[in-house]
Amino acid sequence: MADPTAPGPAALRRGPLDHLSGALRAATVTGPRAVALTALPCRTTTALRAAPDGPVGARLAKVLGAPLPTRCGETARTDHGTALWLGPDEWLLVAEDAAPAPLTALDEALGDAPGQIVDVSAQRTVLELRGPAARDVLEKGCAPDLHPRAFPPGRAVTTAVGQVPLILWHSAADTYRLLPRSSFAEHLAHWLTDAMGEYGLPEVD
Amino acid sequence: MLQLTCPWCGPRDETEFHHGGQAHVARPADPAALDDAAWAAYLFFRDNPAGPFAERWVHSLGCRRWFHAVRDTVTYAVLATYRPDAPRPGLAVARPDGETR
Amino acid sequence: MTDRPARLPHGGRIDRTTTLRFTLDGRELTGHPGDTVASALLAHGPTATAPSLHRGRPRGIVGAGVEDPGTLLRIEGPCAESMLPATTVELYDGLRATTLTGRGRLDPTPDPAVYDKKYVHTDVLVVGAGPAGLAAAAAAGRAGARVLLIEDRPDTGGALLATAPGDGPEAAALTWATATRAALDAEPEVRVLTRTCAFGAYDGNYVLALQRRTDHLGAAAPAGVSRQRLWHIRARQVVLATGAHERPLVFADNDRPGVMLAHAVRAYLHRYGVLPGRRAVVATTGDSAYATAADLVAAGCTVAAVADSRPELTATAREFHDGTGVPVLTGSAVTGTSGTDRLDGVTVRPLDAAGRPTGPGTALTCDLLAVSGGWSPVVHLHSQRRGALRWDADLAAFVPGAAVDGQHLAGAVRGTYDTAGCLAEGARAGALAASAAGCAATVPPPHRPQAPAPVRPLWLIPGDGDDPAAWDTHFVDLQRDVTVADLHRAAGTGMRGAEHIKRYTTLGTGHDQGRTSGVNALGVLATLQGADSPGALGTTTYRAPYTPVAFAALAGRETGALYDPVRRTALHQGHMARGAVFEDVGQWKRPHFYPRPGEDMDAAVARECRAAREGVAFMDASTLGKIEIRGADAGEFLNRVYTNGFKKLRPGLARYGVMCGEDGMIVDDGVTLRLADDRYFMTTTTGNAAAVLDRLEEWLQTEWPELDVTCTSVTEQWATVAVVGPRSRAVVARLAPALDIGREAFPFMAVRETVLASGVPARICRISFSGELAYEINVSAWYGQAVWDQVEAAGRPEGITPYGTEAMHVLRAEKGFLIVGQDTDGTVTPLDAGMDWVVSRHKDFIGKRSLSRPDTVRPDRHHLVALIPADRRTPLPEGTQIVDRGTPLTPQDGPVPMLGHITSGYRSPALGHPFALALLAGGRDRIGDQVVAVVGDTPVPVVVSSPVLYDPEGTRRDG
Amino acid sequence: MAPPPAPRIEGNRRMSTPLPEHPAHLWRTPEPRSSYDVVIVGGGGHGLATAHYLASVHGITNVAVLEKGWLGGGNMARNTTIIRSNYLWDETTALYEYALKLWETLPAELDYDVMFSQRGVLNLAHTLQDVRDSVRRVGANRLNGVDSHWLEPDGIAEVCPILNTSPRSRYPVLGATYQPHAGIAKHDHVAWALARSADAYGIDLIQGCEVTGFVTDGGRVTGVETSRGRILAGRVGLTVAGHSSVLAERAGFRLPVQSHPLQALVSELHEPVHPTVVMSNHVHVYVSQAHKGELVLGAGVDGYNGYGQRGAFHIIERQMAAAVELFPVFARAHVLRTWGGIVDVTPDASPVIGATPLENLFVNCGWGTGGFKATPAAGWTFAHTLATGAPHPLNAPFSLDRFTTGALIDEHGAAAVAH
Repeated sequence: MADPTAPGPAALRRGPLDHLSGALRAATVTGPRAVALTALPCRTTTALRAAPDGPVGARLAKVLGAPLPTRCGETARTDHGTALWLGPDEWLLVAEDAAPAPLTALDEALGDAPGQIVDVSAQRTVLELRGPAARDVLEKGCAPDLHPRAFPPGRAVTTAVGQVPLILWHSAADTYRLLPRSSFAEHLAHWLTDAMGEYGLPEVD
Repeated sequence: MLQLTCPWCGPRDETEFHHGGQAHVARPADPAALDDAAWAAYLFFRDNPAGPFAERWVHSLGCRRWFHAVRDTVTYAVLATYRPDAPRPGLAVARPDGETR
Repeated sequence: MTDRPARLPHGGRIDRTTTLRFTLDGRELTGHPGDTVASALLAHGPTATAPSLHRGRPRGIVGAGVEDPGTLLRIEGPCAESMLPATTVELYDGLRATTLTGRGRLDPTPDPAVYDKKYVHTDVLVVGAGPAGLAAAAAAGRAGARVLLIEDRPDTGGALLATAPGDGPEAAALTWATATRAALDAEPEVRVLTRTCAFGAYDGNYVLALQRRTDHLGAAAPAGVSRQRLWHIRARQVVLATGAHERPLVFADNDRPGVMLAHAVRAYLHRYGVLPGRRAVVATTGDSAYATAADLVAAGCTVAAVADSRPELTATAREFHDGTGVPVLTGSAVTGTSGTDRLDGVTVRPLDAAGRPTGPGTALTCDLLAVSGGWSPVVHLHSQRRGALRWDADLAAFVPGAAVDGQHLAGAVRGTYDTAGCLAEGARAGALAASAAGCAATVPPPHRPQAPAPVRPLWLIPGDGDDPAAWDTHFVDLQRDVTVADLHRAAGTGMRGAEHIKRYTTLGTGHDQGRTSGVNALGVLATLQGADSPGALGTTTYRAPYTPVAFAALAGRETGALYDPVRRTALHQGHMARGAVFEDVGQWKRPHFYPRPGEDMDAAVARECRAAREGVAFMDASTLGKIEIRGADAGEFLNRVYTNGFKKLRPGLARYGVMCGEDGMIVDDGVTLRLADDRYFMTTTTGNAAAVLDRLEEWLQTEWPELDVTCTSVTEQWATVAVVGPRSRAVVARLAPALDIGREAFPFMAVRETVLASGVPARICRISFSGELAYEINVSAWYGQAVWDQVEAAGRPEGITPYGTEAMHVLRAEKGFLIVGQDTDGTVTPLDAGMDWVVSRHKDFIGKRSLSRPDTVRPDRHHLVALIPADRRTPLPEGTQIVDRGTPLTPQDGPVPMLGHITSGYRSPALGHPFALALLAGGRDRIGDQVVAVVGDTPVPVVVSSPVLYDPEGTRRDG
Repeated sequence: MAPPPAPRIEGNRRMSTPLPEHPAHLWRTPEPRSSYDVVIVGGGGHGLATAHYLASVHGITNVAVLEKGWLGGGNMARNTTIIRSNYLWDETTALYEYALKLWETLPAELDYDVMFSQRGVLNLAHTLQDVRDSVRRVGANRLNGVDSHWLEPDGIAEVCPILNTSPRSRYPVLGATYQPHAGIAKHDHVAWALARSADAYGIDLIQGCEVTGFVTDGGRVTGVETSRGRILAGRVGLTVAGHSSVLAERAGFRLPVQSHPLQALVSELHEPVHPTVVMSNHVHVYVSQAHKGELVLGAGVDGYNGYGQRGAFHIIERQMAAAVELFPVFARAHVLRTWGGIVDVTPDASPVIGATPLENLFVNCGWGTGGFKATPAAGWTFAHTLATGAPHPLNAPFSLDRFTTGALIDEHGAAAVAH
C-alpha cells in the first residue's frame, strides 16, 4: 500500500493563512516598538511518544542526532528540527522545511516499546511574531510568565494565546513561534494583528 | 485563581487544569459482580469533605497528565500535589473539630 | 480668578499655565491639568451637587478620592459613562458631565472604546505608592527583585501629596518620594503603574488591577489604544501599602454640603490649591485633623474653633492652639448644623463622660465643617484573601491580624500613621518580600512604632431627646440615605447580626460599598445595643472589586469577532467561494448548505440530497475528531472503551462503534479503522473530539496505566472529503486511478491507501453515513483544498455538487443513523437507540453494568423510532412532543401525559414526504401504531415506524 | 399559539423609591429547648419555608430551626433570585410549577411584599441544537400547563429591546423560550417573611447554633448535638444546601452531592433598561435588573469542590464578555460587588427530598443552582415529608433511591446555567 503520509507535490500545498498574507504584511509595526507577524506554513512536524530514558530514548536520540529534552519548557535542536518537550513522554519535532521526517527510522527506534511516531505536519501551523514589542503583544492574552528570566530563548510551553490553545516557543531573542492547531490559525492571526495595532500608535503609559 | 503545581510542569494557573473529582476511587474489578447499590456507590457517591480533599486534576493546557492534589476545600490551600501512582501523602492537618487526619 | 473664588493664588499640583474648559450640569466651568472634576468644581466656590437618592436632600463633595460618598457623575462622550465619582475623574478640556442622584443611566450607543488585558508575573507586587509603598518598592528593587508598584492615583506619593510645602519633615518626605519615584522609573526590573487600581485579590497572590489609560487625555487620546487595561498579576509576594480612609462623624444634619472629611480638605488645599471654605470649624476625635486646621489657617481661612472629643488637650492640639490662637473646645462635639442648601453654621456642645451632650450649645458660623471621626485602614485586599481583622481599641479601627501567606503589610493599612513609621515599615516589608521571593535582601530590623496619639471615638453623637427613632437626619450612609433612626428600627425587629441589619437598611450597598459608613454603622449599632465597641459586632468580609469596574473592561477584547475562537477547516476558503451558509458546531464553522442563486434553504438542501441519492455529491467531513492509537494493547483498550468489539477487527477494515459513560448512556460514536495490528485510527463526532481524547487519556493514565496504548490527536492533520452517491465510484476512479475500486476489490468498510492522480497520497475508506455508495478521502490537510478542487473537477461530468450538514442530516436520518447529542440527550442507552447489535455480551466495557439496573431494563423506556405524518404532508419540527392517540390536549386541567419527543425532522426528497426520528416510550412496541405529535398546539397524527425508512435492505450501499 | 404578553418596564416611580418598609418586628431570639417534635437543621429559605408550612399546613409548631450562622444567610442571601418553572422533565416541572403557584400567593399569605415580579424569563438559543432543545422544552412545558413560548428573534426584540439579536454575532440568537409568568423576587424579604411567619406560629428560630452530631438509637435518629447542647427531636430534617455532605457525614452516610462555588455579582444602580430576565446556556450568562435598579448577574459554577464561598475571577471575566456581547448597553455598567455561594450539585442536576438511611432523619438537598426558585415547593414537600414520614407525590420521584435504580431526572440541559 502507498503511504498516505508520504509527501505530495509541493505546488499543491496550502497553509491556513495563505489568503491572509497581505493582511499580515499590512499589520507590521515598525519603529522602536516594532513587531511583525509572519506565517511559516508547511513545516514537517512529528509527534513522538516514548519513554525518554532507557534504550528507546537512546535509539531515538541516535536517529535524531541529539537527545530528547526531559524537562518542561526545554527544547533540543536535532538533525531533523527542534524537539519541543510537551509532556514526560511526549515531544513535537518541528522541522524548518517540508522535507520528510525520518518516520521509518524513528518507528524502528521505537520498535515494540510503548509509544508512537505520528506525522502531524498539517495538524498545527507555525506563526512567527518578531520584534521588540512581541512579548508585550503576547502578554495581552497569555498567562504564563514570559519574562526572559522565566522564559528565555530556547524554551517552549503549551499554553493559550487569546483563548487559542497552542505551543509557544521562544525561538530566538524577541522572536516567538506560535503553533496552534491549523483550524485556529486564522482566528489567532486576527487576535495577534489586533493586539499589535497599538504599537504603531502614540505610546500611552 | 488557584495555582497548582503540576508534578511535571511546575506551578501553573488554575485555568490550565480541569478538576476530576475525588482521587483514589478505583473502578470495581468486576462490575457484574456488584449489586445495584454497590454499583451506584461507585457511580454516583463521592466524598465531599469541608477540609482536606484528595482530588484528581488534569493539566489540560499543558502536559495533559493526570495527577492528584490534596487541597483544603475551605481555604482552597493546595497542600500537596503528587503523581497518580503515588500514595496520598500523610498530611497532618488539624481539623476545626480537633480531629487530625 | 473671580469666577473661581476658592482657588488659592499659589500651590497645588496643578498646571496653572493651561486652562481647561468643562461643563457640569450645563454650567460652563474651568480648571487646570491636575484637577479632578471635584477640585475644579470646589474652586468655583460652594456648590451643591445632585440631591440624595431617597430623601432628596442637598449633598456636596465630602472626600477627595475613592472614599467620597457624595458626588457621582455621568460623563458624556462617544459612549456616556455613569456613576463615576467626581473626586476621581481627572479633568480634561471639553469634559461634559452631569451629577447623578445615586443612579446611573446606561448609554445605548455602542461603546467604541478598546479594552484589553495584560498578564504579568512579578517577584514583588506593591499596592499603593504612598511613603510605605514607595519604600517597599525601592527596597525590593534594590534586592534585584522584579517589582510592580501600582497606584490608583495619577501620582505617586500618597498622603504626602496632601501636605504643605516648606521645610518640615513632611516636605522632606515628599522630596524623598519624588526622588524615589525617579529612581524606580530608572530600574529596568521595576515597573510603576499609576492610574491603576488593584481591585481584587485571589488565591495564590493573584491580583487584578484596572489601569485607566486614556480618559484623562480627553480628545488627545489616541484612537485604537485601549482606554482601560485589566492587569492580571501573579506575584510571588505582595506588599499591601493601601493606606487608610478617614471616617465622618454621625450627628444631626451631618450631610449638609460643606461638611467634609478633614483630610480631604487638606488634600484640596495642597494637591489642588483649593480652599473649600472661608470660615471653618474642625471637629475631631484625634490628632490628625489639627494638620488640616493649621493648614486652613495658613491658607487664610478663618478657623472658628476645633471641637475635639477628647477631654484633655494633647500636645498636638496645644501646639496648634498656641501657634494659631484658634480656640480648641475639648470634650466637645458638633451636634448639629444649620443652613438651607448648604452649611452656614454648626452647634458645638460639651460631652459628658458617656458621650452625651451636656449643657448649652455654642453656635458657630461657618461654611466648612472639617470632620475626622478616626481612620479605617484600607484592609479590603487583605480581607478578600480571608485575612483576619481585629478591633484595635487604641486606634479605634479594624486592623489586619496576621498577614496572609505571601503577603506583607506596611503603613497606614496596619494602623501606622506617622511618616517615619510608614517609611520604615515599607522598607522592611519590601526587603522581606524580596527575600521571600528568592532575592538576596538586607532586611532592616522591625520598626518600633510610636504610641498612637489618644483618640476618643464618637460613634453616635446623640440628637435631641432620648429616642434614636427620631434621629433621622443622623446620616450613617449618605449614598443610601441610611440614618441612625433606620438602624434603630432594624435593631428593633429582632435582628441581631450586622449582616441582617445592613440588608434591612441597605447600608453599605451603595457605590462606595460602605467605605466610610461600614465601621460607623457598627459603632452606631454597638452604641444602640450597649456594646462597648464595633469590635463586639464582628466585621464584614470584603469582596472584590475594591472599586467598581466596567463590564467592558472585564470583557476586554473578547467581543465581536474575537468573542470566541472560530475554527475553520483547510477547505474553508473553498466553501466561502462556493457561497456556503455556515452553521456553528462547537467553535467550528461548518457549511450548512450551499444555496444557488434563487434557492432558499429547503430548495438547496433538497437539491443536495437528490444529488447524493441519484448522482454524486461531496462534503467536507474534516471536522470529525481523529485519534491515532498505537500499542500492543490497543485492541483490548478499544474493547473496553467501545460497547462492541475491536480486538478482532482485521487490519485494513473499519468498524462503527459506540461509547457509553459508566452510567450506560451513549456519549459518542464513530468509525474506527484498524491500520495495523498495533495501530487504530479512531474518528469521533465533531463536537466531542476533544472530550473523547480526554476520556481515553483519563482511562489510560488513571485506571489502566498497565496497558500499552498511546493516543495522539490528528484531527487537523487530515482533510476529509466524503464523496457520496451512486456515481461516486466513477469520480473516485478518476481521482485515484491507481486504486482498484471494484466492488469486490474495495468492499464496504475497507480502507485503502493510494496516491491520487495529482500525486497526493491519500487514505480512502468505504464508509457511508447516507446508505449510498460512498468514499471518504483523507489527505494531509496541506493538500486539502487541492484535493477538494480535484474531486469537484473529477465529478463535474457526473454533475457533482457540494453538500452541507443539513443534507448530511437528512440522508443519515432516512437511514435511521443517529446523531449523538441530537437524537440522544444523555439519557439514551445503545439499547434504547435500537442498537443491541453494537452491545457486546462477551466482554465488559465502560457502562455495561449500568445497562442492567432496574430503570435501564424497563420495557417502556424511550426507544429511537421513526415517525411519518399520517397525512404524509405535515412537517414534523424537531423538539415536538408526542402524546398517545386520544389524549385530550387540555393542560389547563392538569399535565398531559407525554410519550417522548421528535429528535430529528426533515422533508425527505427520497421518501417524498416529511419524516422524523423520535424517542418514544416503548417505541419499538408501537411500530405500526398511530400516535400524535403536538406541533405548536396542533395535534398531528403520526405513524410509528422502524427508524430505517430508506433502503432498509441496504441495496444501495455498494452502488 | 397566542403571542405572549411583553413585559413592561416598571415605572420610574417604583424603581426610584426605597424598598418597601419592613415590619417593625420580625422574630424572637429564643433559647433552645431540650426537645421538639421536629428539628429543622438549616435556617435558609428552604428551612424557613419548611417551618412555615409545618405550622400553617400541618399544625406542627413544636419545631426548632437551628441555624449555624444567621437566618437566610447562606445561598438565600447569595442567589440571583430568578423564579421560573420551564424545566424539561415532568417531575421537575411539576415541582417548580407548584413553587411558582405558591409564589403567586405567598406575599398575601405572609402579608409581606417580597417584591415578586413576574416579568418573564427568556432562555436564549444560539445553535441549531439549542433550538431543538428549546422547542422540546416549550412543548413539554405547555402540555404540563406551564406558560412557555418559543420566540423568533423579532419576538425576542419586542420582549427585550436591548438584547443584541444581530445575525452577525459570533453566536447569533436564533430564538428563545419565553415564560411570561416567571420573574424575580427579593431574596432577603422572602427569608424574613417566612421567618416572621414561623416565629409567629411559635416556632423557635435559633441562630448561631451549629449541629455537630446526631443522637441515634439503633439506626433511628432521636435528636441532634449542637454547639448549644443536645436537642431531642421526633424527626430531624436536614436542609443545609452546600453543607449537606458535611452533615450527612456526621450522621454516618454519604450523599450523591458535590459542593461547588458559584459566583454572582451586581452592578451599581441604573435607571430601568432591562425589562425581563435573560438566560443563555450557550454563552453562559443570566441577568436581570432588580427593583432598585442594579443589574444582577450570575456566573458559572467553579469546577472544583469548594466551601469557601468564593471562586476564580476568570469565570467572571468570561461571563462579562458574554454579557456585553448580548447586551452592548451594559458596556459601561460597573461591577460593584461579587460574591460566592456553595451549591450542592447532584449527578442529574435534580434535588434529593426524602428519606435517608437513618430512620426519622430526612434530607432536602442537591438543588444545585435552582434552590431559590423552588423555595416554597421545597418547604411544602419537605414539611409534608417531615409531618407524615412519607413523601408528597411531588417529591416522591426525588428520592435517594433513584441513584440505585437509575431513574435519574436529568435536568442538565435546563439547569446547565446557574440561576
